[in-house]
Amino acid sequence: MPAAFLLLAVLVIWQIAADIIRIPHILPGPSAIIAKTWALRRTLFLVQLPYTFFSVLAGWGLAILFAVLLAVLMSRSSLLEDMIYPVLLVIQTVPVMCIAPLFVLWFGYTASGRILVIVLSTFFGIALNTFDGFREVDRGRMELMESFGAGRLQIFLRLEVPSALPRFLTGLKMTLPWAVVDSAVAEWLGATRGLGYFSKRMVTHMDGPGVFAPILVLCLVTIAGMAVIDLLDRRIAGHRSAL
Amino acid sequence: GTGSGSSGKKTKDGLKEVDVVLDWYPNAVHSFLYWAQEKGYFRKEGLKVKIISPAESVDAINFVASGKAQVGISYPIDTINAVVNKHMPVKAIGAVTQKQMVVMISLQSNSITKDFKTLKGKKIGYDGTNDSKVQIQAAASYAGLKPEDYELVDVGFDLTTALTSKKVDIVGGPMINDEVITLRNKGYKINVFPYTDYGVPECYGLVLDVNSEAYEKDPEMYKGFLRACRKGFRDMKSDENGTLDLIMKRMSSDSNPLNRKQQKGSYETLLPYMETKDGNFLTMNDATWNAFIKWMKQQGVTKELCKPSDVMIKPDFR
Amino acid sequence: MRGKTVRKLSAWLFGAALIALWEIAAVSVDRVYLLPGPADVIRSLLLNRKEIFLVHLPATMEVVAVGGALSILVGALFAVMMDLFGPVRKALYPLLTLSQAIPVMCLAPVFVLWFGYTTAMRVVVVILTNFFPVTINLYDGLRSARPERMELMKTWGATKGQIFRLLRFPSSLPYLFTALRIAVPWSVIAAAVAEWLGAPAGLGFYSRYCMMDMDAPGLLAPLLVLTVIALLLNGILKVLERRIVSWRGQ
Amino acid sequence: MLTFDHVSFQYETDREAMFRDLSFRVEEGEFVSIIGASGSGKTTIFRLINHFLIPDGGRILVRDRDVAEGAVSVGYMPQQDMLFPWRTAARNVMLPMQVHGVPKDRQKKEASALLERVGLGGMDDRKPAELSGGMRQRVAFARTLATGSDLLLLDEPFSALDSITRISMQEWLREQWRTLGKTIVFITHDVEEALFLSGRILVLRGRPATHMDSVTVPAGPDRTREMLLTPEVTDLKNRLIRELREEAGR
Amino acid sequence: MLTFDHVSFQYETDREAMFRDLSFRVEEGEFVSIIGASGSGKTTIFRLINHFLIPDGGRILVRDRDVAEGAVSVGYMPQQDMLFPWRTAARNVMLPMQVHGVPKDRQKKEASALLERVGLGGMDDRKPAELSGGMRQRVAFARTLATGSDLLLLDEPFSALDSITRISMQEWLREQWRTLGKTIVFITHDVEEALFLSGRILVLRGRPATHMDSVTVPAGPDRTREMLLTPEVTDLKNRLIRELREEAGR
Ligand SMILES: Nc1ncnc2c1ncn2[C@@H]1O[C@H](COP(=O)(O)OP(=O)(O)OP(=O)(O)O)[C@@H](O)[C@H]1O
Ligand SMILES: Nc1ncnc2c1ncn2[C@@H]1O[C@H](COP(=O)(O)OP(=O)(O)OP(=O)(O)O)[C@@H](O)[C@H]1O
Ligand SMILES: [Mg+2]
Ligand SMILES: [Mg+2]
Repeated sequence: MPAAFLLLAVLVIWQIAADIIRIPHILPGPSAIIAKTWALRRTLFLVQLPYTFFSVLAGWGLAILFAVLLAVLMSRSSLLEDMIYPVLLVIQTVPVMCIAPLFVLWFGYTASGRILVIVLSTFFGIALNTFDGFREVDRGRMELMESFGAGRLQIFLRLEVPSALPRFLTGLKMTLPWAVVDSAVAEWLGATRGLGYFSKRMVTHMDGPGVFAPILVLCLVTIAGMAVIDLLDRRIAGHRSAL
Repeated sequence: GTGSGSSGKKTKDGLKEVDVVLDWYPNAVHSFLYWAQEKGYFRKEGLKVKIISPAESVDAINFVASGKAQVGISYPIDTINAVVNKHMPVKAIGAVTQKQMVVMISLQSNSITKDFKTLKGKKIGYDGTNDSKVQIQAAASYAGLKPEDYELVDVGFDLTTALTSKKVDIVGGPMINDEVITLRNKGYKINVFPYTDYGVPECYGLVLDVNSEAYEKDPEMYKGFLRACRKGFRDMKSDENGTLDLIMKRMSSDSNPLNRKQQKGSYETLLPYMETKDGNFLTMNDATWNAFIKWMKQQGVTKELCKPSDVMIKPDFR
Repeated sequence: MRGKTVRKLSAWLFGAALIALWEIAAVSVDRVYLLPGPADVIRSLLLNRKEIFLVHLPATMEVVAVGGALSILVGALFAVMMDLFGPVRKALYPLLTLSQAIPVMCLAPVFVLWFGYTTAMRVVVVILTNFFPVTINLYDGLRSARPERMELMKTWGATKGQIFRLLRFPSSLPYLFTALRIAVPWSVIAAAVAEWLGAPAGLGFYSRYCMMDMDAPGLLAPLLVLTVIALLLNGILKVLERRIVSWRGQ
Repeated sequence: MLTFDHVSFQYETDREAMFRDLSFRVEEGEFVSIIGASGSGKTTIFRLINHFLIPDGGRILVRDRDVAEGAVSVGYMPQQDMLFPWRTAARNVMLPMQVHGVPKDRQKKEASALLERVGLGGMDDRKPAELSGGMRQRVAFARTLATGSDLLLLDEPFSALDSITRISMQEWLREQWRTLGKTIVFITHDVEEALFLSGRILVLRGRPATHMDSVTVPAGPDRTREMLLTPEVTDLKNRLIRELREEAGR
Repeated sequence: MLTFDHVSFQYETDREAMFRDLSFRVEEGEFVSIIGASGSGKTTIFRLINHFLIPDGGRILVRDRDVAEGAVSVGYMPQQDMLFPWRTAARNVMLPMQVHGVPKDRQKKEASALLERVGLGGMDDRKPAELSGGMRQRVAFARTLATGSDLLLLDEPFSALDSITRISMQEWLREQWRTLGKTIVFITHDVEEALFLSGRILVLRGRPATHMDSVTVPAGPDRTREMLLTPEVTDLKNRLIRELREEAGR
C-alpha cells in the first residue's frame, strides 16, 4: 500500500516536472511512456523482450554457477582465496563499457559476448556474498559435523550450504537488477534486437518515450524477478537471524 | 588464428561470403547496398553479402582489420589514423560520399553567425574524440579564434541532448543526413556549419574499407563487390520512391523503425553528396587524399605523412 | 607463520603466471589492436604517464572518493530507514530496485539537464550505481540480528535507536563489509562510466578517447591504474574487516 | 508488582492452548520461584510479561500498568545466554547501563565489580567465545543485575553451573534480594534450589494450564542450607516432586 | 578406548596453561563422569578428543588410534545444543544418520522413535525455534544417540531438564549403556548425577591440571536411586563436594 502510494507520488511529480521542462526527448512524462509502451506492445513484448530475456537468463544463470563455484573454491583454502580473489577484483574493476570494443573484436556481435557482459557484471556480487556466507559458518556446528565423522562433502551439503544460503540470496537480490540492466548495456555493445538495443535506437530518433518504453518493460521484468527472490528468501532463508 | 588475411568463406552454392559492417544503423545512405542485394547484383558477382550494423563506429575498421568482416564503412580520418598510427592492414577502396557530411550545428536562438565571430566565450560540445576536437579547433582558428576564446565540452556520445538541453551553444560532429534532419523534423530551428566552410579540406564522408592483405589475395572479389554497389547506386539515384519503399521494407524493422519522412529528407540531402560533378559514386583521387593526409599531419593527428596509396586502392572495376 | 609466507608467495606467483600467459598470448597473436599485451599497456602507460597521473588520475579519484563515500552513506541511509520504519521499507524497496533497472545511459540526458557536464553529474552517477549493493547487504545484515537479543534489549527499556546502534548495526557488520568490498570496484567502474557521459578529464574519459582512436594499449593503460587503486582500497578494507568483525562464525 | 489476570495464550503453530484463564500475583519484594516440567510454559510466562508475546485474552500488569501499554523495564535473564559475541564480557555487562545512560567510567567500574562477584575477575576483556558455558551464563547473570531493575525475571540462571559455584551464586542472589528489596521471579527445574531461595513456589502444571499451585516455603527469611533438611521442608520437597512426577506421567 | 597420554594444552589467548602432562584412560564399556568447577576445562577435554583443538604436547588415543591421524567418529553432544535452525527436530536427529548413509525410511523411523523416547513424540516437525530450552537439549541428546557410536561424549546433556525428565533420561541412558555396551564419558556439574550414573568419576582440578583424581563409585551395575542414600555413597558425595569446594576456595 505505501509502495503504491509512493510510486504514484513519484509518477505525479515526474509528470509535472516533464510538463514543465517540456523536452520530451530528454525527460518524457510517465503518461507518454505508458502510451508508447502500449503502442509498441507487440514489438516490445513479443520481439524484443524474449531476446533480452534469454540473455538475462543465460548470463545471470551462468554468473550464479560461476560465482558459486568460485565461492566454494575460495572457501576451501586460503591459498585459493589469495590466488583467486585479486584476479576477481581486477576483472571487476574493468568497466565493461571500456573494453567493449575488444570484446566485440574477440566475440563479434554474438550472444556469447552479451552473455559475458552480464556474467562479468553480476558474478562478483554473488561470489563475494556466498563466499562470506561460507566464512561465517558457525564453528560449533562445524565441529559437531566433524564429530559425526562427516566427510567434506557431507559438511558442505548439510551445513555449509544451508548456512550460506541467506547470504547467497542477498547476492541474488543485489545482482538481479544489474543482470537486467546490463543485458541492455550488452545490447548497445552489439546486437540488432532486444530492449536495450531498441532503447538506444530510439535515442537517435530523439524519441524520448520510445527510449523509456523498453526500459519500462525492463523494470517490469525486474519487479517480477524480485518478487520471486523475495518469496525464496522467505521460504529458504528464514533462518538468517538464527545463525 | 584470427584470420586476418581471410577473404571470406564460400557458401554451399559456391558464393563467396562478404560481411559488410556499416558505420551506423541502416539508413538512406546505405540504400545502394540494399538495392544491390535486392536486385541480385551481388549474387551475379558470385557474392553473398551480409549487412551488419555496428555498436560503435570504430567497429567497422576493427572488424576489417581483424578479418571478422570483409568490408567496413568508415571515415577517411579513421582510415588514415588506423594505417599511419596503428599500422593496421586496412585501405579504402571506394568513396560512398564525395563530400564530408559531418557538420557543426547550433540552435538559431543562440544566434551564432556564419563568420564564427560570435563564437567567442561560447561552449562547444563534442563527442570527446580526437577527430572532432581537431576539426573544431581547426575551424575555429580558421575563423580567427584562439583556443582560449571558447570552451570545448566533452558531452559523451549524445550530441543532440547537449544541444537541446542548452548545456552547450554549438556542437561539432552531427551528420548532415541524420541529426540535422531529425532535429528539423522535431521542430528545432538550427543553423548548420559544414567544417569545409572553415578551412577543413574537403574529403570523402564515408569510405569502403577493406583488409589490404585480403585484397591482395583476391582483388576480383572486391571489384565484383564494387561493381554491384555501383549498380545499386544507379537504382538508388533513379528511383526515389522505389528507394524509399526499399528502405521501409528492408531496412526498417521492429528493431530499427525508420520514418519515411525522415528518410526522404535524408535521401534528398544525400544524393548530391554521393555523386558530384567532379566525382562519380565510389571514385577517389589522390589529390583529395593527399590534401587530407597533409592536413591531418598539420593538425598533429598523425605523426608522419604517407602516400595516398598507403591508405587507399583505386581498383579498376569496369 | 611460514605457511602464510608460502601462501602469499604462491598467490603472487599465480598472479605473475597469469600476466605472463597474457603476454605470451599477446605476442603470439601479434596484433596490438586485437590483443595488447601487458608490455604494450605498460609502455603506453609510461609514455603518457604525465597526462595519466597528473590530469586524469586526480580527476577520476575525486569522483571515486566523493561518489564512493556518498554512495555508501546514501546506501546505508536507505537501509537504515527501511530497517527502522516498516512503511518506508514497503515503499522504498521496489523503487530502489527499479532505480537499478534503468540503464545509466538512459538517465544520462536527464542528469545532463540537471547538472550539466560537471563533477556533480558524475558523482550522482556513481551514487546511483553504487548505493544499491550497500543498501541490500546492509538491510539483510540488519535483519540478521537475533530476535532474542533484540527482545532482551527491549526488556531494558532500550529505545529503537539504542537497539539499532548496539545490536542491529553490529550484527550487520559482516554484511556491510561484503557490501564495501563490492562497492570498491564498483565505484571505480561507475566513475569511469560516468566520464563516458561527458567529462573534461579522467581515466574513463581517457580510455574512451583511446578507444575511439583505436589505441588498444592506451585503452587499457588507465584501466590498469584503476585496478591498482581498487586493489589498494581493498587491502585497506581487508585490514579493517579483520579488526572489526573478528567474531565471524561464532 | 506483577499480576496475571485471566491470561490465555496459545502459540500460533501449536495445537493446544498453553494457558487458559491463568491468574496469579507476585507482590512487591517477593522472591517467587516457578517450577514445572520441561516444555510446560515457564519461559512463555516470562515472554508474556515482557510483551514479546501477546496474550489472546486477559491482562498482565507490572507495577499496576498493563504491559501492553508500553515497554516495562525489567531485569530479564533469558534461558540462552544471548551474549553479544562482538563484545567482551565486561562490555556485555555494561550494555544495560549504556542503555540507561550511566556515565562511562561508572559503567566500567560496576561491570568489573559484577564480574568479580560472579567469579570472573580479570576476565573483563574475554570475548564470549573464549569463555566456558558456565562462565557465559555468569556473564549473562551479571548483565541482568547490571540493569539495576527492581524486578528480576531469571530463567534458569544457574543451570550450567557446578554445585559449588551455584551455591555461592544462590547465596549472593538472596543477599541482593534481602538488602536491595528487589522482586524476583525465578524459573528453575531444581526443587531444592527453589526451596532454598524463594518465599513462595508456583507450580506450573497441565496443558492448558489454568492455574498455578502456590506453595509457601516453611522457612523464614534468614536461611541456611541446613534448613532444607528440616522435616517440613523435606516433606514439601517430596510432595512437589511427586506432583511433578504425576504431571509427567499424564 | 580413550587415552590421554601426557597431554599439555593452553588456549592461545589464555595466560595460563590448561593441562600439563595430563594422563588418564577410559576403558571400553566404561561409564565415566567428569566433574569439575565451571571453567576448569571439562569441555576442553572433549574438544581435544575431537581434535578441534590440538594439544601442545602428548597424545590422545581413541580406540588405540591417535586422533591426530584423522577424524574419529564419536557421539559428541556439545554443551550448547547446536541444533541446525533450518531443520526440524526430526531432521536434526536424522543428521548423523544421513552422514552415515542410513536409508531414508529407516532414518525417519528411528528419528521418530528417538524423539518419542526423549518425550518429544509428535514434535517431529517443529523447528528448534519452536521448542523450549529443555526440549532443544533433548533433541540434541537424541541426535547424539542417533550417531550409533560406541563412544559417547556427553557435555552436560541434562542441565536444562527438570528433575523428573532428567531422572527418566538418566535411567534410559544407563539402560542404553548396559544393553548396548557403549563407552560413555559424561560431563556434569551434578555430583549426584555422576554418582548415580557412572562407574567411575574423574575430578578435574587445578590450573594447570596435571592429573585427575579417579574415584570408583561403590555400587554395582544394577542401580536404583536408593543406592545413593547408602552411607558409602553419601560419604563419597560429601567428600567430592568438599574437594570441589576447596578447589573453588583457592
Ligand atoms: N576459545 C578459547 N580461547 C581462550 N580461552 C578459552 C577458550 N575456550 C575456553 N577457554 C577458557 O578455558 C577454560 C576452560 O573452558 P571449558 O569450556 O573447558 O570449561 P568447562 O569446564 O567446560 O566449564 P563449564 O562447566 O562452565 O562449561 C575457561 O577458563 C575458559 O575461559
Ligand atoms: N515459538 C514457538 N512456537 C510454537 N510453540 C512454541 C514456541 N516456543 C515454545 N513453544 C512451545 O511452548 C511450550 C512451552 O515452551 P517454554 O519455552 O515456555 O517451556 P519451558 O517451560 O520454559 O521449558 P524448559 O524448561 O524446557 O525451558 C513448549 O511445548 C514449546 O514446544
Ligand atoms: Mg524455558
Ligand atoms: Mg563446559
